[in-house]
Amino acid sequence: MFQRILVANRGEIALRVIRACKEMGIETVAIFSEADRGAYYLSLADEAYCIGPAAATDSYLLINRIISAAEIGNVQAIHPGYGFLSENAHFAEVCRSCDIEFIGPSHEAMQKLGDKVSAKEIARQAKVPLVPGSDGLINSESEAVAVADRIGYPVLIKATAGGGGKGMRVATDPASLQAGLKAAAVEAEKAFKNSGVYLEKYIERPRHVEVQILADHHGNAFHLWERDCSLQRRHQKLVEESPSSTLPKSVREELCKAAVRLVKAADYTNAGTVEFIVDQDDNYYFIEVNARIQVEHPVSELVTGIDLVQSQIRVSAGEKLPFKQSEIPCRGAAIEVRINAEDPAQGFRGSPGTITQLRLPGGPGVRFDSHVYQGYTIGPNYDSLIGKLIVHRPTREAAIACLQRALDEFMVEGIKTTIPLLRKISRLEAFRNGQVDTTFIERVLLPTMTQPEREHDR
Amino acid sequence: MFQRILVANRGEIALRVIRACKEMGIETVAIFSEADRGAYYLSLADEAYCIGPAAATDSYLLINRIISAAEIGNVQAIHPGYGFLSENAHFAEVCRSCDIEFIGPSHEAMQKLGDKVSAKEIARQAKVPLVPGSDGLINSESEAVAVADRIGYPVLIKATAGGGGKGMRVATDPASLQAGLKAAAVEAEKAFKNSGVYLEKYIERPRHVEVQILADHHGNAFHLWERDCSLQRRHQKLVEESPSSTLPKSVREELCKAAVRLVKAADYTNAGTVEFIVDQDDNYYFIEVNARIQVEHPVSELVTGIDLVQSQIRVSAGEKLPFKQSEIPCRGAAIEVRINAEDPAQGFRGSPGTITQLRLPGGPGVRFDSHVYQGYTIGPNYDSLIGKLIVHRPTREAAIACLQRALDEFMVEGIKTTIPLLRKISRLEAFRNGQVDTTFIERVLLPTMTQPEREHDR
Amino acid sequence: MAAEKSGSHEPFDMAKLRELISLMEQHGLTEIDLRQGDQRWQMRRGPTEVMQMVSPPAYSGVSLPLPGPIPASPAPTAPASAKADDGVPIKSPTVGTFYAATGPGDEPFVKVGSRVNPETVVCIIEAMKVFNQIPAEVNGTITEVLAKNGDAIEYGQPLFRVRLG
Amino acid sequence: MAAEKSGSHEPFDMAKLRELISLMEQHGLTEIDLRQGDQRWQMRRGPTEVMQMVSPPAYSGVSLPLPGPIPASPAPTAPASAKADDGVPIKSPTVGTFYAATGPGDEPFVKVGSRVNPETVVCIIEAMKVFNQIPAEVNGTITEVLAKNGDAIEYGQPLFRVRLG
Repeated sequence: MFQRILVANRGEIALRVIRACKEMGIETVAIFSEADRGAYYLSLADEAYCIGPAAATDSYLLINRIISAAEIGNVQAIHPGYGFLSENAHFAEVCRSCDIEFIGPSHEAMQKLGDKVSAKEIARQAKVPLVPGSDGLINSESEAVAVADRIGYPVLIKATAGGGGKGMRVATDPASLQAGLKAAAVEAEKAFKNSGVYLEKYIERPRHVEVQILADHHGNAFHLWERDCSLQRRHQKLVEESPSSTLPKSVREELCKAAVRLVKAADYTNAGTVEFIVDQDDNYYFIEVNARIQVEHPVSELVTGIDLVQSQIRVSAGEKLPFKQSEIPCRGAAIEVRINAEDPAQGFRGSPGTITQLRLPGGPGVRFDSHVYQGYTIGPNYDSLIGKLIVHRPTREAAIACLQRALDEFMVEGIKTTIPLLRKISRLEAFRNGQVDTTFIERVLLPTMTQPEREHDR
Repeated sequence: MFQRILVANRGEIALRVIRACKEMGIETVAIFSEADRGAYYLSLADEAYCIGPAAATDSYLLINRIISAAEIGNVQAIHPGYGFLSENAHFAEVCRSCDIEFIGPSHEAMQKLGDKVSAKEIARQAKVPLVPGSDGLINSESEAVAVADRIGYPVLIKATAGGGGKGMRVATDPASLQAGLKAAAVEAEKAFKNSGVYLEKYIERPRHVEVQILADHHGNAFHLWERDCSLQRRHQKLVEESPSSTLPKSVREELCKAAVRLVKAADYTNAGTVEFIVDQDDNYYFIEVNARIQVEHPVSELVTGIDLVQSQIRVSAGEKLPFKQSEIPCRGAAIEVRINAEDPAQGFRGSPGTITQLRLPGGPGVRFDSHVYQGYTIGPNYDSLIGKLIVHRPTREAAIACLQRALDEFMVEGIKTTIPLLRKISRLEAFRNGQVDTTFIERVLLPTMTQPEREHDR
Repeated sequence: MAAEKSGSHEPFDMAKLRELISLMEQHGLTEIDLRQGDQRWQMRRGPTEVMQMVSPPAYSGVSLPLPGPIPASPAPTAPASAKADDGVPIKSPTVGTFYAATGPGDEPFVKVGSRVNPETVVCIIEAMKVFNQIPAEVNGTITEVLAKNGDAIEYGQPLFRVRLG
Repeated sequence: MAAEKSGSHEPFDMAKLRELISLMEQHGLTEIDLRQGDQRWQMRRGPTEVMQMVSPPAYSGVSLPLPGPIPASPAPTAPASAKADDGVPIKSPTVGTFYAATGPGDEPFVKVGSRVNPETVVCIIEAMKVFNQIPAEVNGTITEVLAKNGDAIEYGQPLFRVRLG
C-alpha cells in the first residue's frame, strides 16, 4: 500500500480523499492555489504546498507544478479527484512515467473510452445498446426514410461536424424528415462547411441513469448499482439518487450488467461511471463513460456500504477487490443534493462571499460532505459547489422525508445557495412520484419560479 | 398516528425528537426555559412555549407547566426524551389521565422495573442471571461464610440501607469476611442507623453491556442487539459501541434473549434498555432497566437500520412493529463518543461559554447529533453534553479509524471539551483491542494524564 | 497588596487612564494592552460582534425561505408596543390559557384605566383545568391589555401594562 | 536595556500613545503590537471578531491538541524574519527543490552582500528533473538567504531578500 499520496484537487473532493487516506493510515500531501491558502481542509493534510496563483490554468491544471509538488512531497501516488486533470490521459501518462501511480484507469483505457467514436464502437462490440440511427452519413432522402422507418419516429437529424444544437432537426414523419434534411444540410454547410448529416432516434424526455463501476487489476469488474441523475439544469446535475425509483428490477439488472460488459471490453480498471439515457418505455442507450470518481459517488457508497475512494486507492495499489458481485447489496434509498453558491432567482449566477452564519443539518440518515464552515469565503475562481447533502433511509419515501427536514434545518447566511430550490424540489409531486426527466427543471420547474412564489406550496 | 407531539426536553434530544417527528409528518410543540430562549432547534418546532426560568426545577421538571403547555399546544402525546421527567412514573400517569399519551412504557411497567427490588424479582422469575449473593440479610458469621463458599470469593459486603459506597467492604477470604462484616455493620449503623448487611459476589473489572429493547402493544418484544458502554468515568459513559467487541456470539445471543424475557415478564412496552455487567469469564448479570430512550441509542440505530425514536412514537400510537426478530440485523460496527463541554485537565469541570469557532467532522460513516453551532453559548444550567459523534463502518477497525479522523477534524474554540481525551482514547491499544472495563478510565487512563502529556503518543 | 502602595509609583494614574479610555472611544479602539516592568494595563471596549455571536437572533429560522409551514413560535416576551414605555408589564407567572373575565359575557376583571393594587385580580390563567387568579402585584393604572380571551400564554409573557402610582 | 533607562520608570508615555492611536484610526490600522525590552504596547481597533470570521487563522488546525501527528503544513509566505523590512523578497515562481549552486561543492550563485541585476541567476529550482535558473528580476544587494540547498520550495515562497538600489 502507498505510504503517501498527493491530492491533486481542491475543496470538498480534496477533503474527501484526505479523509479516505487518513482512515487508511496513508499520509497526504495537499496542493493549493493562492486563493485556497488557509482553507481548513489543508491543515488536515500532512503537508500542503502552494503551487500557483488563483487561476486554475496557473495552478490546479499545471501538470509540471503538480508533478514537482509530488516529487518534493515524496509521494507514491496522485489522486486527481474530479474535474481539473482527472480525465486527462496525458496527465495519467506523465504521472506513471515519473513512477508515480495515477489513481484512476490506465491512460489507454481512458483514451479508448474518452473518445466518443471509439467508446461507441466498444459498446457495439460488447452488445451494449446505443441510440438507434443510420450507419454513418445519409446519402439520399430515400435512405433517410428507410432508416426512419426502421428506427421509428420521431427522429433527430444531426450534423456530423455539429455541436451546440446547430444543424439539428427533429422529424416526426416522412414529410418533416424530407424538409428537415434539406434545412439541416444547408445550416450545417453554412456553420461547419460540412453538409454531412446522420439520423438518430429522438428520445423524448429521457431519464439519465448511470452505473457505478469498480474494476481491479485481477480481472474483476463489478457494478455498484445505478444512480438516477435526471434532475439537471443545463446538464448540471442537482439531485442524484440510488436506486432508480422508476426502472423495473429486470431492467436495472440488465443495465448494470451491460455497463460491466462495456468496461471489461475496454480493459478498464479503477472506479468509473457508465452513463445511459433511458426512454419512457425503459429502453436504455449508452452515452459515455466518466473515467473518474464522480461528485455523486456518495449515494452509491451509502446503498452498497462500500467506500469508493478507499477502493480506488486499493485498486491502484494492486489489491484485489474483496467481494463478489453477489455480495454488493443495494440497501435502502440514498439521495444527494448539491448545495451550490448560486442564486436560482438570478439565473443561477454564482454567489461568492463569506458565510456569516451556518447551521448544518445532522442526525439520523444524514451525511454531509463539505470543506466549508462559518467564516469561509467562497471566491469567484472555482466552481460553486460548497457541499453535498446526502440522506440514506430504508425506503425512498423515508429518504425524501429525511431530505426535506435536513434541508429545512440547513441555514446559510451571507451567500445565496440552491437550498431554497432544493427544498422546493424535495416537495414536488413529480419528484416524489419519480416522474422527472432531464428536461424537467427547465421545462416545468423554472418557468413556475419566474412568477411570484406562492406561499406554503408543499 | 398523532398529529402533534410536545417535546418535554431540551438540547440535542429535543432536536432528535423534532427530527423524528418532522420525518413522520407530525407537528411539534417545543418547551423551553428562559435559559434556552433563542436556541436554533426551537425554531425548527412548529410552536415553542417558554415554561419557566433557567432552573430545571422551575421549568423542565414542573409537571403542571408541561401539561399546561401540552394543553395550549393541543398535542396528543408527549415525548419525554431522557433525563428530566423521562422515568417519572407519576408524570406518565398524569399525562395519560389528561388524555395525553406519554411516549414510553406504562407507568405500571415503569414502576415495576424502576424499583430495584421488584426488578430483580422479575429477573429471577424470568431466569435472567443476577449477581449471586445471600438471600436477604446476613444473620451470622457462619451464614456469611457459607454464602461466600457457595458464590466464591471475592465477595462484597453491602449495607441494605446503603449508598455512596458507605458500609461496603470487599472480602477475599473467610478471615477478611469476618473482619469486614463487623466493620461494615458498625459503619452502616452509624451512617444509616441500620446495621443490616448482605453479601454479593464481587465482580472485578466488569464490562458494562446493555441490550436495546423495543416492544409494542401487540405482544411483540424484540432486542436490537447490545451496546458495550464500559468506558465510563464516575458512571458517566464516554464511549458506546455496538456490537460488543469481546463477547462470544453465543453469549451475545443469550444475553439479548434474556433481556427480551425480562421485559416480556414485566409487560414492558416501548423502547428500553436492560443493563448487565459482564465479568472476565463472560458471565453476565442483570443490573437494572432504563425505561426510556438513551443518549447512546444512535449506535443501535446504525447497526440495525431502525429509527428508535420513530419506533417509540409508532408504538405509542398503537402500531405494530413492522419486523420480526430475525429481520433485525447487526451490520458493521458503530461507535459513539460524547462531546461534553468539560475540561478533563481540571477534573472534568464544566466549561460553559460561547463557541467561537466550530469545524464539524463529516464525510462517510459520520453522524453528528447536536443542537450547537458556532456562536452558541453553553450555559451553566444543564448537563454538559454538547453533541454526539457517531461513526458506522463495516468493521470495528474501520470504525475506529473513522472515529480518529473525525475527532482530528473536529475543532471547537471558546470552550474546553472532551475531544482531546476522546482522541487519546481512540488511539489506545487497550481500546482498540477491546481490553477495557468500567474501571479503566479512572484506574489506568486518568492517572497517566496528570503527568505532562507526551507528544504524539498515538 | 501592600507592595503596590509603596513608593513613588502610585498605582494607576487615573488621569492617564481617563484619557486612554476616552481615546479608545473617540478612535473606535476595542482593546489596549500595555505592559512595562510589573505594570500591565489592559482595557477592552464594546465588542458588538461578540455580542451577536453570544446571542444569535432568536428564531432566526423564521427568516428562512422555507417552502413548508413557517415555525409559528410565539413572540418572545417584549411585544412591539408603541407605548412600550407607558408603564411596567404584568407578566404571566405560568403557562396556560388567558381569560379576562370569570365567564363568557361577564365584565373583565380590569380594563384600560382600571386602578389596581397588588392584590387586584387582573385575569385568570387556566392550566390543567385549574383557574389561577393572577394578581397585579403593583399599585397603578392599567394602560394596555396585551392578551385576548383564550390566548395561549407562555411563562413570562406580558399580559398588561400598568403605569405605576 | 535602553528603554529601561528612560525617565523615572514612568509607565506609558501618553504623548506617544495618543499619536499612535490617532495614527491607527487615520490609516485604518486594526492592530498595533510593539515590544521593546520589557515593554509591550498592544492595541486593537474595529470589528476584530468579524475579521476573524472573514479570514480564519491560516492552519488553525495546527493549534489543536491533536494526539496524532500534527499537520506539518509549510509556513505561508512571509517568514518571521527579524529583518523583515530589510529589502524586498525574491519569490519562487514555481514549486520544486532549491539549489544555491550549480553542483555540490560549487560556489553559490549569490551570498549576502552580492550585487544582483534583473538577469543575475540567484539559484536553481529543480522541478521534474528540469533545473530552472531563477533570475533576481531586480537591481540591488542580497541581504538574506532564506532557503537551504535541497529545501522543498512552494510557489511564491521568498528565497532571498534584496535591498533595492
